[in-house]
Amino acid sequence: MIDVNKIRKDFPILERKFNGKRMIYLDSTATSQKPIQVIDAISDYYKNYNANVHRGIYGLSEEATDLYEKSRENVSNFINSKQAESIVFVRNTTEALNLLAYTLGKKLKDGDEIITTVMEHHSNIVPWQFLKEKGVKIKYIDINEDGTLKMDEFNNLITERTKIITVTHVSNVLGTINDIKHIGKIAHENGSYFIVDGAQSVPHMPVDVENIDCDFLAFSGHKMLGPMGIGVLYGKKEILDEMDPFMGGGEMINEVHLSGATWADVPLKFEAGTPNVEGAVGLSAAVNYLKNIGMENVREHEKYLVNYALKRIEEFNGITFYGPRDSEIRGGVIAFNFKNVKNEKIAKALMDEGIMIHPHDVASILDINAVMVRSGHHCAQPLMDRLGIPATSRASFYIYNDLDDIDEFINALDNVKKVLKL
Amino acid sequence: MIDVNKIRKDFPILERKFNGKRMIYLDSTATSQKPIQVIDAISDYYKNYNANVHRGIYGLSEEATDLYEKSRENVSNFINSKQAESIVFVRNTTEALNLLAYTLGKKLKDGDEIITTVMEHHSNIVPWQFLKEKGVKIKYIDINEDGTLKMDEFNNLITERTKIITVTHVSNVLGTINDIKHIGKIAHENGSYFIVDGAQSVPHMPVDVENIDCDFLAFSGHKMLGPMGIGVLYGKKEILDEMDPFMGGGEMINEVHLSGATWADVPLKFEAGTPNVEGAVGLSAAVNYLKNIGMENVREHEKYLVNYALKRIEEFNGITFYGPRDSEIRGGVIAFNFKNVKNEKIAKALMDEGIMIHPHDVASILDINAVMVRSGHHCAQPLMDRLGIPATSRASFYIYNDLDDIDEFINALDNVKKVLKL
Amino acid sequence: MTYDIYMDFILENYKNPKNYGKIEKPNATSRGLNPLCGDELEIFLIIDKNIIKDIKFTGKGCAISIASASILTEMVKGKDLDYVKNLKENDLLNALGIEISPARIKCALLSYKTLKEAISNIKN
Amino acid sequence: MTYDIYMDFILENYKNPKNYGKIEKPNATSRGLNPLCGDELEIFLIIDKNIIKDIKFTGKGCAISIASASILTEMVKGKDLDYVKNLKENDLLNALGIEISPARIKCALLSYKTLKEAISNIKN
Ligand SMILES: Cc1ncc(COP(=O)(O)O)c(C=O)c1O
Ligand SMILES: Cc1ncc(COP(=O)(O)O)c(C=O)c1O
Repeated sequence: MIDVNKIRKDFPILERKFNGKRMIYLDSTATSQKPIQVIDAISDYYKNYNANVHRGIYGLSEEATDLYEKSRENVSNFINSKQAESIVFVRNTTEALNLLAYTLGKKLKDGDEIITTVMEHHSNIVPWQFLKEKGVKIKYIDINEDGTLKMDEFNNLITERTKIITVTHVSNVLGTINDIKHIGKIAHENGSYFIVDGAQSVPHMPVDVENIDCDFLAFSGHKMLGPMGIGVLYGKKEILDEMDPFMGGGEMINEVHLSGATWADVPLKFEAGTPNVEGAVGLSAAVNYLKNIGMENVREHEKYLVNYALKRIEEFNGITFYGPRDSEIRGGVIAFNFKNVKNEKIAKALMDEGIMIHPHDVASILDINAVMVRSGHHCAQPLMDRLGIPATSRASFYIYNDLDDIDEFINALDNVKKVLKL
Repeated sequence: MIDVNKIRKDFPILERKFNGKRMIYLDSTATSQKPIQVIDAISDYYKNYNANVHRGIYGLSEEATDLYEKSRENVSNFINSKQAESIVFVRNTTEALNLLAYTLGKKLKDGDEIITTVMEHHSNIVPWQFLKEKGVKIKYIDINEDGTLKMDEFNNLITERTKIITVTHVSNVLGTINDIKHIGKIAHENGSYFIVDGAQSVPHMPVDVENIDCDFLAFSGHKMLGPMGIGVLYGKKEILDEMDPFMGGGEMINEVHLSGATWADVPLKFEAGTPNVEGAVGLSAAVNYLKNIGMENVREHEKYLVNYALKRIEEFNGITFYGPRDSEIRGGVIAFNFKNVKNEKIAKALMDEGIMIHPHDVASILDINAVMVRSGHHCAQPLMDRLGIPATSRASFYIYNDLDDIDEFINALDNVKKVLKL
Repeated sequence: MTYDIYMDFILENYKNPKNYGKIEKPNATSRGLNPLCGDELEIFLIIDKNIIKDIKFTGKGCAISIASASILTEMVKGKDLDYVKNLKENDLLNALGIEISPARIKCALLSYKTLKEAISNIKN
Repeated sequence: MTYDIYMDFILENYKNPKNYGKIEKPNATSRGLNPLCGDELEIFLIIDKNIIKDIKFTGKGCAISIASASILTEMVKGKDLDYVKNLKENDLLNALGIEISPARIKCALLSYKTLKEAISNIKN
């Protein structure tokens, strides 16, 4: 099992106190905190190795290039990709998905279809909605009451015009772990590209692109202990090879003349401009940290936490959570609302939504206890629409959280009612 | 004047030795080194303030948001932009220019024209060449023998179909400082957008967007002492307001529903996904460092260095440099080649180019003396074509360089001939 | 962050907001939205000879946004339009009597923005 | 980085490359490009009954790429095609006898790549 006390010592920020209280960080789904190993890797890079890469002949630039490409290999191994060339460094999941929407989207025609789901993050909806302008149709798979996908709908909605199926591996609100291997089979039998949004899976469980057999996988460094400003698009090499570039500029060309240009090989074809070497080096340090713990252990730990948290929430009077109860198909994230508070003196204003305390007030009051949760639509408004609520509060867990944190969280929930005098 | 010895102490990497020799870093045009103040700002951010921004209610997220937005204001002031909303954080100059090529480009029609120059970096050529597909024509302003732009050609090439004029402020090869204020007037009289590539000016001289009156200015953090992975697109607010977004996802929306989405206000409209808060904070620390020195002083220092270096090069037997001799219109960058070496035993292979020693060999041999220069086409192949050469070596200067560095550089040039036994 | 923003004055205005409800035939109205959290507010006005004869609001939102709508509508009821036009954001924040953190400022000012919008398009 | 890559053997092959020039009617030829620096190399071959009867190259490039082309063409002249097919990158690097840094490896292997390309499309 994971030794949380040992791990916490690696995260300087967790020593901060708020209102004299130990900080309880329950917002890793938004962004994770960083271990000193990652922070030091960044400093070390700038103190000893910084240079522009690829075109430099001098030794320092070779060292920087080497660090950058070794980071690529490390990330490649981490998701069991067969070639480092499959790893394109981007800024974040959002850029990775936009890259795909722009490049794959360019080839789509009036009447072509994309299938996605109602539980997607805006990053996996809005870029595809851009394509509506040219007549591309977007179909959304609905969810069951327990927050799992209606898997039958894939076969109902898919047609020969379905060129792309793009699905999140883990929902950042419901926590649902989707059966992407199965969805991938449906996609490939139909000859559709299969894209996986791995923003909430790669940081939290073993992810094996060979096993999933996805064509593309997108994820963000900052959600997996790495720095901000670095993310990854994995793509099958033979598909990347055939694709047009996204952005133009330095590094991504073979030759440029006034008359036109030809492209470099993948992955450089997709990495226009000076790359974020620091980010790649930092991400690689994060990968090493996670490998050291073992992704199986990370997953087990979060299962354990989410089980305990759901049990405590169920015991708590008046809280509803969203998504599956079964931790086998649920990641370490719990979106919830206060409902059915036994008090007549409740704000009329929320009654019609069946929510008794607005998530903003929940987050504000939890913060008084140094318990940090997110509140809002979590960039998943279509899912909020589907659930018929304007917003939720959300607690999420990572390797530095333990049962104590959950107890503090539950205590703070009690305080919400006290502060609001309910 | 600048106290280089004091400044150098702030740059840990400069303490490194190569082959027992002090490192002479002459490649700041590719990327600058980082002072400890920037490195520490990054560590400090992760050790104390890291959180996702904008949508967080808890105090830590407010602190991170505050740091991010204060960084935006600081960058805004640095280039004398009237509103912080004019500052869009991107990855680098390349992304800024691609953002413009995609969004402004979308409105262009068959037969519309863009004017740029033969001295541009690939980042200001390739994104515009993408638009040729839809019939957009690109016209290139030529250069004079001294490496200045043929300013008359603007009036010759401009037509009512010219929608965009995009020009580099300072050439990364010739060093030429273009009269962009004048070019801006020509653009605006014609009703064309005026874009300035500030990658090589903002780090090295005072740049005032109000005075230049450009519509857009693009630059990179990593070239101005800041971290990699952060760059800036400045845009006039009223133009940004009217533009379509570039990437879709979190942060950049107002509302998203299955039927479609509406956009957030600028600058968030252009910042899809989790932003690089670390990058913004690091860039802000870099801006503070530069402000402390004073951009007038940075410029004066580089003028002084380039004057001395050109004098030494002129005295040196057999070296040609490219670009203006007058340091008033030249930044701190010198691209050069060995020519006319008085030796019959020279590689036949290069004779026809008039270059006697290949820039790769120059860079390799300088590196033996720990003198780090770049060699190649410097992402400016059209300019290489125009100059009729395959490549150059390039030395460039910044605040941590001094006359000693230039002397070492010249000594190392002497060594090139020795090593090659010429 | 302290408990101060949930002092009794705010909680009362949240739980039993003043002027909560609709006006059937308003001659000024506007709908405000806080997209970050999905808060919605609708304000209805009856204006007669430059005087705000009646004002009501409906909507859903957090304690801060509902309380602020309650307090704001009380402030302006019976006043003339110049009073509203001169009203500054800070006047409302002062009336709330609490210190609002940056993250909650949008909640606190949603009613203010919606009211300003409403009186900018008055029907006769 | 040391001076070693510019040892005499390399310099000689750079300054007076073997097999430098064109062949008028080659039955195999290829043009190689090192886009990072603009180096260009063209290789011309006369192949008869599987034997490389003649080989020449022209081009412009750095000391390493020119020397390597000189050395490589010497290595394969008179050999049969199987020899070339079995030739590994390391065989050429060993023949150069210097330690090549990653940044220069493309220079050192340009001739190798170009030769392999040439013999993959032999005309009769
Ligand atoms: C003039 C100019 N424009 C654009 C760029 C591209 O900058 P980046 O690679 O940071 O996007 C450079 C960098 O070399 C440059 O010198
Ligand atoms: C499922 C999912 N997809 C995509 C994203 C977007 O990630 P980023 O903001 O790093 O681009 C997130 C982040 O919240 C997410 O949870």
